[in-house]
Amino acid sequence: MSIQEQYRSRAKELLGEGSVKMVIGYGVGTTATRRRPIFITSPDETDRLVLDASCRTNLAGYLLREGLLADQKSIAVFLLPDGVRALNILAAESQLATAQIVVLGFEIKGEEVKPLEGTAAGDFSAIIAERKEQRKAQPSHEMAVKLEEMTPAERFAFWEKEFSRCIKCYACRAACPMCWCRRCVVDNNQPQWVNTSSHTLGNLEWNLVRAFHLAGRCVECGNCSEACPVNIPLHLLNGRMTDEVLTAFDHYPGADEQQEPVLASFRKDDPETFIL
Amino acid sequence: MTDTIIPAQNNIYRPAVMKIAATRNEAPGVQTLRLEFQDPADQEKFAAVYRTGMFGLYGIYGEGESTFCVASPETRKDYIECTFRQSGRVTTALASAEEGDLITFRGPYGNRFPIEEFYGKNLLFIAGGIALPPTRSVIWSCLDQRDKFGKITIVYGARTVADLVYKQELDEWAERGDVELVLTVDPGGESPDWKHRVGFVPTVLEEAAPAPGNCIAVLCGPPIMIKFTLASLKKLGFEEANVYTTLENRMKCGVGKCGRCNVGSVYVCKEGPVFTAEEVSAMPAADL
Amino acid sequence: MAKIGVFVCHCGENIAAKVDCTKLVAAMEGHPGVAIAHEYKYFCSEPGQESIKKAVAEYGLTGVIVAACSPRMHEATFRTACAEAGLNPYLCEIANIREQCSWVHNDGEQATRKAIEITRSLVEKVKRNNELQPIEVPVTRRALVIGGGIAGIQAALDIANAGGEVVLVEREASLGGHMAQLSETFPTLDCSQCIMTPRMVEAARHPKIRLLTYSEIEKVEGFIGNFNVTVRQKARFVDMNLCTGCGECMQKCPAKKISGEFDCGLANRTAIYTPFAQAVPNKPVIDSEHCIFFKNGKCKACQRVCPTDAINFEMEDELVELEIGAIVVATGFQVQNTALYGEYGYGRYPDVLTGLQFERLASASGPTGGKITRPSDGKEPETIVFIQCAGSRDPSKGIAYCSKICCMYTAKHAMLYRHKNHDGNSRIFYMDIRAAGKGYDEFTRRAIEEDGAGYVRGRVSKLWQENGKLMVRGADTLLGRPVEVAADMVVLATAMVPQPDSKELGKTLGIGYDEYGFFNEAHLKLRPVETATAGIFLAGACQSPKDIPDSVAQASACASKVLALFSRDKLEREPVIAQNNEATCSGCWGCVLACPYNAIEKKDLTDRSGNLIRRVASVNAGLCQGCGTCVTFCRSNSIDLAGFTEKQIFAEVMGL
Amino acid sequence: MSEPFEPKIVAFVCTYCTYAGADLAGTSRLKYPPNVRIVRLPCTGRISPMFILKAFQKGADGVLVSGCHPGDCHFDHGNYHARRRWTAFNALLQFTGVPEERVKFSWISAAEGIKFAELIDSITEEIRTAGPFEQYHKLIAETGSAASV
Amino acid sequence: MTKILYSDDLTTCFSTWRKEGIMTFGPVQEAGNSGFREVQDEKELDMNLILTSRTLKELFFPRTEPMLSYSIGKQQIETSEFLPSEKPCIIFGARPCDAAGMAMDDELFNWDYRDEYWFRRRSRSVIMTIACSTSDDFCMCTSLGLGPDSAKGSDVLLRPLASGKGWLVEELTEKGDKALQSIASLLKEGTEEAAPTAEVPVLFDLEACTTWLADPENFESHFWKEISERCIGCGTCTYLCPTCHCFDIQDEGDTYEGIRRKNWDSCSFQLFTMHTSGHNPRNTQSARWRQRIMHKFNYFSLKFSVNSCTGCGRCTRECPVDMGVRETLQAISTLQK
Repeated sequence: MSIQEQYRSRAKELLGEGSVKMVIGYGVGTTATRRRPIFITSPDETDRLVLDASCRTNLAGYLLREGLLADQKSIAVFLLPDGVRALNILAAESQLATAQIVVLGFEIKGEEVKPLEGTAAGDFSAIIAERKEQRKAQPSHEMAVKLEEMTPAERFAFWEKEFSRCIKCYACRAACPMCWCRRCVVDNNQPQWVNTSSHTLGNLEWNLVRAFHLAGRCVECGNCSEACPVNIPLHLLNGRMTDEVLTAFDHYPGADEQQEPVLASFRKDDPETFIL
Repeated sequence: MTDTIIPAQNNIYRPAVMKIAATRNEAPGVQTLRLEFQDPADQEKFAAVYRTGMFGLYGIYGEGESTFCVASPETRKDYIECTFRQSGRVTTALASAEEGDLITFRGPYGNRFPIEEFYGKNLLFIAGGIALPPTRSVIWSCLDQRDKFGKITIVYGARTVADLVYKQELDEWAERGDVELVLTVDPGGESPDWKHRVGFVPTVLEEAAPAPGNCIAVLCGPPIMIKFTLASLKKLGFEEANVYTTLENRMKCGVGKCGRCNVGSVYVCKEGPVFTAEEVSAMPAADL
Repeated sequence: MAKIGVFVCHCGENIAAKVDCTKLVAAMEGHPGVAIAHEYKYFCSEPGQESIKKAVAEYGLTGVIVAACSPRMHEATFRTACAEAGLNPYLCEIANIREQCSWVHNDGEQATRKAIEITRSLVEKVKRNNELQPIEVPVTRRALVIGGGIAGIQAALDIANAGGEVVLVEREASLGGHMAQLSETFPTLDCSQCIMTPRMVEAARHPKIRLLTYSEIEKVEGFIGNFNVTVRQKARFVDMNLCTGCGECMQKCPAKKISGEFDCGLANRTAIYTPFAQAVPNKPVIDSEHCIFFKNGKCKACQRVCPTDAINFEMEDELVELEIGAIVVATGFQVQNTALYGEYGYGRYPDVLTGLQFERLASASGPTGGKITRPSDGKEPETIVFIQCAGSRDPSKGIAYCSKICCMYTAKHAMLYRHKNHDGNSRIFYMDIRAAGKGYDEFTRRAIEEDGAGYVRGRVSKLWQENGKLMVRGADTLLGRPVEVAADMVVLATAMVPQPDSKELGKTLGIGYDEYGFFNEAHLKLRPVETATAGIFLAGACQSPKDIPDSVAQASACASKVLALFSRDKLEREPVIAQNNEATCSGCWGCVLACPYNAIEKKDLTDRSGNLIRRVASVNAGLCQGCGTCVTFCRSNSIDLAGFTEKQIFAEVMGL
Repeated sequence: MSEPFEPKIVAFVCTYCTYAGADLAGTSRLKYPPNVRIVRLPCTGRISPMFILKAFQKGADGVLVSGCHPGDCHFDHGNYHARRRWTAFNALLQFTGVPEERVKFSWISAAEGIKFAELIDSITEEIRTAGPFEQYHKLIAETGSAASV
Repeated sequence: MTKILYSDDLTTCFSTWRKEGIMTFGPVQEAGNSGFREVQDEKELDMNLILTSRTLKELFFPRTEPMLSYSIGKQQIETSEFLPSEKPCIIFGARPCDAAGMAMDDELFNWDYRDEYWFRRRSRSVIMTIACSTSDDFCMCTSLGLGPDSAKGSDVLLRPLASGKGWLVEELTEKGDKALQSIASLLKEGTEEAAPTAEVPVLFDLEACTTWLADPENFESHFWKEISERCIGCGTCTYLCPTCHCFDIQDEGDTYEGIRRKNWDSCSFQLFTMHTSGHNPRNTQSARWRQRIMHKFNYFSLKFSVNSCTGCGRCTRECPVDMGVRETLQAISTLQK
């Protein structure tokens, strides 16, 4: 049985026995390689589910749809390991209870899709721990290396150009499973900390604040870069933040659902080389 | 490539500057400002255009603009009065403005109450809470030419006695003799010396039972009150076509461009804010 | 727009000499929202304050800026003045144009420009200030006094005698502190123990005082009127209820050669011991570090002889939780480690002593019964050299301050020596004689004139042993020639230093301390016994070197502060606290985690029928101290800090 | 000849340590350049990264953020939280090309008037040497023009 | 006999215009993203794009635009205006769908009260559109009653030559004609054939859709929730739409002076219609998606007798969750049958 079939029947089973009220997964999209999120509530519809190497979107954010989890019923969701990490953070930040979530975990290696053992968020701790080590060992993004080698003025110029394209559609925010604030800081107009206009200054402010707010929370799922209609390399910013919290505080975002937010906790011996 | 700055004669986004001639606290968080144009040309333009029911965008540079009705009547056009509740960024700034300060004004925009069509008819004004200002504009427009109308009844209610706005004018109307004023507060909102009604507006209205014949009703209030009061009016025999109300949607431009205020195909800023209940019924209820 | 009044203070010449105040006033007058701008020589003076009050009323001001000295000086003064004029005090802000402007810049023009910008940005801030109402909190009428020396005992007794409850915590096994070690005290030469011991007993027996000896402060939480203090009562291994203080155990204890702390190493003690004969409580403790049982698992001699079975080797430290309204810190001092002065040979030569050791020698209750003899051979010294400022006033050794008491006690030592040994010679090397105090100068004079104290103005450069004598070489700077004295004993007037762990205690209490570890008072002149943390007061040498009269005076001052606090049912606290916007809060609890005071609680939002809608953060106004750490964490800007709101700071920065 | 460049520096400091340290510099009559404007906050924990960005928007050439030494925070651990935030935000600023000399962080206690004065001296000099923060100033200037026809 | 502009002459063509003080604009690709901006010469242009990622509307309705500047003094307010100059502009290489969008938005911005900012930019600009000879999976102009060579909104239409060496030139408006006069010498007469236009399949029955949408019964249909369930409410579709014109007015600056700006806004955003009271007429994502579709295919045409969708396909092409006008109208079109 193909992995897609396995997961379809799994979903059918879950819906059929009533253990979940909905399965959030992937369906066919407008073109052959496009996948779109779908919401299945009946066991008869599970054959609409698709699982292949094009299923890359992190679906965790849909779990926070207003009222979706309010009835305490369970929901199954297709998640890559990064998605499970996102789920852990959502739980750690009290946005949901993992007990309500059935994880249909999978990973993509090259073009191959592999199933992941487990159903609860906590079942994936081994693979997440493994990912943490991989992340530590992982060489920086090629562009990030180039950036680090530049002079500050060159780096500034690079980002100035990238940010100058930002149209402030906030697709990055909308696509991000971690952007669930009831009111985003940019929507607070008393005071208006972040300039809402999409001039480069306002864009710089927005993108810095977003990256900062994601420091230690970004699971690097790629939703934002993917959503950005003007191709700003947001993953570089978020990746840099992840590097920092990993090296400075040994914090791997979403390691487990008890993890304390890195910026709301501290150690007395945190490094501080830059402080005069 | 910077654009050169060329002043335009008709830049619709350029506001006029107005001076606050007086401020008045109406109720907790509710204030009235009396404004005077600084440039006589602006005053002239306003006087030429303004009719009761129209609204304006009141602004403070650095904070923005906020939309509310012109609460003074078309019969008194040498100033503008506006009444607002402090809630967002602009109204907070406006609320902290003092007499003598300058603010900005764009407008007047929108449609109006067809007051000529009310000539010879009885008038029933019904308002709730902070929605008295638009009604008040019509009330004064009519009282300033009192002989053109029949019986005038005003039913006004607020949550508590403190929340009643234009308290001085309420006294004035009560004393005039040619207006029937029914005041009410929600149960629990009365003060020990409250001598008027206690109860919700629709109930009080039904008890007052104004006759629907040859009568125009002007109804302003929060959506929930409008809903129940309309039902009461229907019960009393009023036809929707004879009931006028105003919609208070969010606006930014005020001139039909920015895309915020429409309910269905109706742009409230251009086709409103004054509508008959009949027109409102035709709008998609879900978008109201 | 607001109606702000700007009041520019000249501070005499302090500000006006550098900042062109008239220009500053003119700049402010032209600023939107500023109704009036005035200048005056001293706004903090009575007429100055009156003029502010008058302006508030006359112009209907909605905010006040006083451009003057640091808000740490006079913010309270001006806020009170505003309040008296009917303006909410929190609508008044201070622009610091003295400490941070006129005093630190040379160029008048630049200083003026800076003063304008500072003032302008605060005008923008104050426009967004809100009226705040003080927060009322209840007061627990129980004081904690830390330290059972003379200062602590005095404070405890004063408070208790006025009816307040006191918990007196002493880390040693007995009350007494340093004063109990002294022989006779200057300038009256009354016996220290004779005046000290009765006070110790009084404190121990006082019905309002709970005594916790052999105890240390473990944790302090809460705030003025409402502290929660945890005290660690160290295991004494002697049951205080059973022990009668008969002393049998001390007789039998085989570990006898432990250097006694009380006698500064001049005598030994046992492992089970009371620090001194008049100890209060007069019940022993077991020093587990030296006890043979604790070292080898065998002995228990004390347990065998104890007639009341009071010895308990199983005893463990106990944590005592206390609810406290005010804290008096009276932790005293230590004598500086003399190793710092290798040239004086302390430790190398047994007859080089510290002043405190000399006190023990001279004390009737001391190891020699008050006879002044050399530790090395028990002989009476014929010549004693006293070296003053051994450590003090020597920045090169890290202590720049004067230890204040050494001049007096050295004079006293010379006197006591002569009283006990009429032929004795004393030579005192000194820098200056500092004898300011009632009867002090007369006292030193007497030492010189009547008791033959030989003062040599100069420093000692070298000290060595030769033919059984301690050779002291120094300079007589008055005569301008070197001096060499052959002495039998040398006494060092070592510096008074803070307790070695004072900084840790400072952190536990949340009070400031200086570079040495002496605790910081709120204001050296005007609030000398308060700390910057409300409800915590300082008495005695923990704040700076002090003699007994000063320590006692300060202790009584603390007591009066505490009693003033206890005279009220409720306290008013600064309303600078966090507030949460429940509408925008997502309940992520980052603030809960970040709050140092556990002041943020989780609150259920329910609909009309009581169903849970969601949970949001809610600030406990009693616990919040107003640091604002939560505000910065809050990504959605839901939590804000009254007095330093996001709007205020935004305006302040954008107004720069 | 044009006027020599005088940098604009904004300092965000906690009231208990660095503000008091700055006061001490004043009472000790130490001298330092008049380029710094101090914004007083209760604690470093209250200092948000947004403050830094807004200071730059107001044309600051440099920003100083300073508070109590670790362990000395009047509010117990506000500065430990602040330190983590700064670590992250500082990394972000550097990654986006805000030069290291433009944003400085320090611990200055109430007793360190001298350190305060010396630090202001040295950062003023450093920024004076680096010159105005032209790259940021350009972004500010651009807000006054439309990126279009 | 038709006029031909050869690619080889473009350099001269641009330099001629610029010498005359005309600003030249065209499609440019940068960092994998494309849009229109001012170019000094034709070499900066990317003529191979089927369609730029961002639309032509940015040139007339910038995503952020200073409208007024103000300075506040004591008892005085000074206002000055930023208004586009009258310096002529030529936009070379627009696509028919984008150009058509400008014509649609003319209706709105000139409706009753004229928006000077839009109007001035439009008045001074000449749009030279290149007909499409290729299309991609998302193009759907033909479904909207337009096509790869529609002239709507253009001042000049250029049809690519079959040889690929230039374009057949058709002037459509007086403005267009004027722009061509200055390069008259470069326009060669010839008989070369134009390349065939792209074949863009018709995906839905527009009339069936508008009929369904016009029926008030369908306003509260379940359809809306189902079709938009995965919508994440980002503004991508609206910001990349050539006709979406919603905007916000924001003041920015410090305490003393600042700029009042017109910024793009989107009906997809929850806060777009939120009253300060907290009441929100379009409180759900499905209501907002319905608004967008209704506005394009019902409200706009009721007001201006034209739909406001050009079939450029960007909404579908760029949607992070694969939604778009195309899916919705295809679904409605199926419902109708």
